[in-house]
Amino acid sequence: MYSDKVMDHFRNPRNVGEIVDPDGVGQVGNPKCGDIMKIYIKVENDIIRDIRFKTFGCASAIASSSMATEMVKGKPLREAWDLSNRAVAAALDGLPPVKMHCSLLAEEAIHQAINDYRERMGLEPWKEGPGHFAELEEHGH
Amino acid sequence: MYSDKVMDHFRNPRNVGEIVDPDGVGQVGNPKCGDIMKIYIKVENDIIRDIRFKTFGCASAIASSSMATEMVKGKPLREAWDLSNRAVAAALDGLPPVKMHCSLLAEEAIHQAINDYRERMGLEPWKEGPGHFAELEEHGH
Amino acid sequence: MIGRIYLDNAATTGTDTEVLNEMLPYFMESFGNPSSIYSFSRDNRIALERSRGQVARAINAEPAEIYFTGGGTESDNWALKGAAFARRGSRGHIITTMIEHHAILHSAEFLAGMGYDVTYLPVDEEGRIDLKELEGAFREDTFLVSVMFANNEIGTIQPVSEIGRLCKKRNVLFHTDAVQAVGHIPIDVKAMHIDMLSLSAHKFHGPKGVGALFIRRGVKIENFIHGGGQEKGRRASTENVPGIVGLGKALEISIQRIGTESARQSMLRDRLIKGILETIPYARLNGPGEDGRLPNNVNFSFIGVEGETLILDLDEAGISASTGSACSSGSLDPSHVLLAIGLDHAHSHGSLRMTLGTCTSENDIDYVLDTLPAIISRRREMSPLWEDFLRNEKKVTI
Amino acid sequence: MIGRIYLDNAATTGTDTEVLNEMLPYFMESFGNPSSIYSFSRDNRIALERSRGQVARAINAEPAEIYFTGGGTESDNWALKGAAFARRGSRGHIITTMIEHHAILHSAEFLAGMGYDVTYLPVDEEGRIDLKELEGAFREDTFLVSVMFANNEIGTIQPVSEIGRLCKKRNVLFHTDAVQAVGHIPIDVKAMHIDMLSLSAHKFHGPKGVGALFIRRGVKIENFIHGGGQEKGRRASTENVPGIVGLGKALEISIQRIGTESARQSMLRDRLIKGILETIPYARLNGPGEDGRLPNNVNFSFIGVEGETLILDLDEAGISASTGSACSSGSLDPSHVLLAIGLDHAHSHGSLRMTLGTCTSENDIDYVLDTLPAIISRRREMSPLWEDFLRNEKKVTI
Ligand SMILES: Cc1ncc(COP(=O)(O)O)c(C=O)c1O
Ligand SMILES: Cc1ncc(COP(=O)(O)O)c(C=O)c1O
Repeated sequence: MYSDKVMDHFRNPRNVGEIVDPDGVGQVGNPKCGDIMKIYIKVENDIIRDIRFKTFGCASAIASSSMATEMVKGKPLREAWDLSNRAVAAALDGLPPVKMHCSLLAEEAIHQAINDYRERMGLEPWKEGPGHFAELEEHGH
Repeated sequence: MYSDKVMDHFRNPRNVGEIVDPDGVGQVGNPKCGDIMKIYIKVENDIIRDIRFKTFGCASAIASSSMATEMVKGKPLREAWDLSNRAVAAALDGLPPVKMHCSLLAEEAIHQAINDYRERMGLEPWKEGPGHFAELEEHGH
Repeated sequence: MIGRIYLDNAATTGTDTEVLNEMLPYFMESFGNPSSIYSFSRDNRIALERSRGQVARAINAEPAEIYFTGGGTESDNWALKGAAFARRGSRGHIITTMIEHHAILHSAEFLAGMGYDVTYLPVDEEGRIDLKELEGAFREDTFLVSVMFANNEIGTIQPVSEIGRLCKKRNVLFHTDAVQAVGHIPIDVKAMHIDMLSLSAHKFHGPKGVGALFIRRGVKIENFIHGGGQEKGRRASTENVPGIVGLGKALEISIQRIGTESARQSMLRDRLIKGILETIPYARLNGPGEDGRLPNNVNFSFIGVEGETLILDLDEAGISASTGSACSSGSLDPSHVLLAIGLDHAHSHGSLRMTLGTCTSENDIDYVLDTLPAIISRRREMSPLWEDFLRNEKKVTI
Repeated sequence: MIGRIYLDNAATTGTDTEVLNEMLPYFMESFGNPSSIYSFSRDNRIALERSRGQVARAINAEPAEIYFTGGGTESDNWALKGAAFARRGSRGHIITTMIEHHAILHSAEFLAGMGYDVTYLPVDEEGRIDLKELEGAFREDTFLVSVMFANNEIGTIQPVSEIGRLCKKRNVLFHTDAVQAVGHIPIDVKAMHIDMLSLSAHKFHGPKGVGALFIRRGVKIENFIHGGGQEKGRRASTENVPGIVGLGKALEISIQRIGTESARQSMLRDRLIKGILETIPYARLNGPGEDGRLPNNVNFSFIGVEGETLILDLDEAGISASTGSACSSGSLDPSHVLLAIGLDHAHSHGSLRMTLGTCTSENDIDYVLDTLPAIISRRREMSPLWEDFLRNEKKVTI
């Protein structure tokens, strides 16, 4: 059912825990769907220096959280924002179709944490969807 | 499915064949039902001296013919007339429910042969059902 | 007589040793529920999918298009009722034939009782439908055509590709009951434009009580057995893993030897047919001659002899054969198939079906040819029907 | 860890050696079609009837009232749809419960889609229906009540005799899905006024893919699988002789040991329940306490831990268990049974079902009690839901 990568990240999740004094926090999901994901980030120079998560949910939710945090750790915020759920799933060697929403949860939680950070910084939150690319482009040039 | 008695009478039917110069002949059934039974009798002093049959039909039709002819051979006509299909089936140690009609065929063929004989003799044919008992009673007293 | 000669392979076959050996581990060692997520059930899930692949390859389908069922009858019921009930409120029209297996006929009757219209196509004297008749039978509201691939009594193979083409042109679902064909003659659901196909494991040396329905991707039919989410939510019930494994393996083996076996059995079939025609007067071959007939099917009527007596006499001689279809042998009705090809009742009641298999040898055929004529003539001698028949024949020939 | 500890006996069981040995001759030696009339099939017919007798004795029915099917799901489908379709034109009303197996629920939904009315009775916090509610639910046109004998998730045993009495008084058919009960707790269809009863062989160490429906003599329901004349014309398809033989034998064995096994398993069950309640904080037992619960069923919710993670962690520790019902484990929905007994979603998603069997030992239970607490606390530590729960608990308890 699950790939070895999923099972590895489920059994030994990386970056589990909390950050006592985080720069940003994101929480998505609810008990009704059976998944809740909470992500803490520590940011320095627009770079994610540390990241921790807590997840209630199935194996793929936990593995997606673990993999996603690995993938954005040490990355600039805008790169982290661009991490797609498909990339997370691919890095896990795939997820069963019914479980794809779990990887989406990780993407959303990271977005929330980043925007929570931006808001604390007094910055305009980035927008979901293709809209945010425009702004990223601006930054890029 | 079939009792040993049925199989014995099916495999080695008694009284098979024709009588060249019969005193009575009865034929019942038709190809549509899948059973045809033809019975020849030779009568002396109201007693069935000889009886032969030919039967097209399933194992129970053949076995019923064989058993019925055995049971009426040497018997007075009125006793032969009274042979019921249940008695034939019982003598065969029973027939499957769907095959009970085969024993009825034997009863009917014997009745026809007897009435054929009576008509040739210029006698009133006996009637099916309880009606004929009345006449038998008369004879008896 | 050398052992028992089993000539009823169309009724059922024994499970191959190799097939049974594949099944055995799934009864006691690897018995987990395939829907369970723990590792103990992993082997079972893999075994299920392997079998699905084996079935798919055998008929040129995709694995995802194969749904396992409890047998050929269930597959037939599902195809008809599933297509009918998928229409919800609106009824509609089904085309089938007069010579289908009872699994189709009685499902169709059930639907007719619910307000669906059913057309039963007639067949010619060899048991084949007329494509023109089929074309003429289509209506605005025809949603399903169900024509069997090959007939279980007389072995007639239908023009399946042509039927498929006609249905495709009209956008009407085409189901075929291929229970007698799968594993015996080549089938290609893609090339033949088949939308649904029924098969049953015990007809090709797999176990009883397991079958499959091929449902082309995109074809929407209502579920038949409602319940849990097995078979991608389309056929509920804990999967019969040993049975499904046996089905796949048996079909794989059958397909491997399909060329040699169908040639070998056709040869034996023709030898048996020729031998009977030569030695038994007034033997009537039912179904087509050499062409368009299942390689393993021989069916004769012997006027004047009733079918059951034949079976029992052959049984005493060590030969297992059948009359009409196995499941109707308890009934008094003559075969609906033989009536449909135009036989009178006398001939319909006197049919003998011998269906060859992988174990049938030339010796077996010779033994039958040595044994059968005496049985026929003995029973004919005590048959008033034979007497009448001969009398009429003489009248006619004078 | 000593081998694998299998605690998912409600999902399926392995086939007993003794049972498999009884089945084996019917695959290869005695493989004839039981409907065939030649002597080769005689053993098969006898074997079928022997099994029918074994099943009948197990539930105090007559052999002629037992019809073999392809499993518990088919039996459930047949009972509901057969009773519904027997009414022909007129629809009508069915009463069932909110905690039935999907085989019943989805069949009922299918019928609802066809215009039948269905009432789903609620249950109390232990999963039992209220007889008063049942009485109040009857309508003029109620023709069927279907209430499961014992629940597959939480083990609740329903007041079957009382339900039977109520139905009898009103002349309404009473069907019970006894798939989890047969072979585990005593059943008497006569004393309990049961009209139809579903059972499935693989739940009591018989093979998968075979079951039975008890239909009281005189009860007229429409056929479900239409076709040949098998099972006295009521359930078509070539009989799965090895499977049916296995069903009968497995049930005979289960009934022989039902007293000792149910006592032994109840004892282990209570030990497991007690141990969990003592060692794991905020463990919630789902279903009734000791009384009115299947001897082999244990079901807990651990707030803060999702079910699938539990199953996989236990799997790594060598324990096979389940969450919700096996067949819905691929789905994302929380158990409808747990919601029906009033659990919130957080608890419903965190259930663990352990179902004991004849092979379960005291050592197994102790091993689970040694293993489970650490798994729960590790997963809770990484759960934001647990964090929230504790925070609220503290607020509440302050
Ligand atoms: C043509 C055909 N269709 C359907 C069936 C039914 O298959 P099963 O008996 O496996 O349900 C059979 C055989 O009995 C058959 O020959
Ligand atoms: C209560 C109940 N009913 C019906 C079924 C269905 O039985 P089967 O999977 O054998 O079709 C099950 C088990 O899956 C069950 O537990």
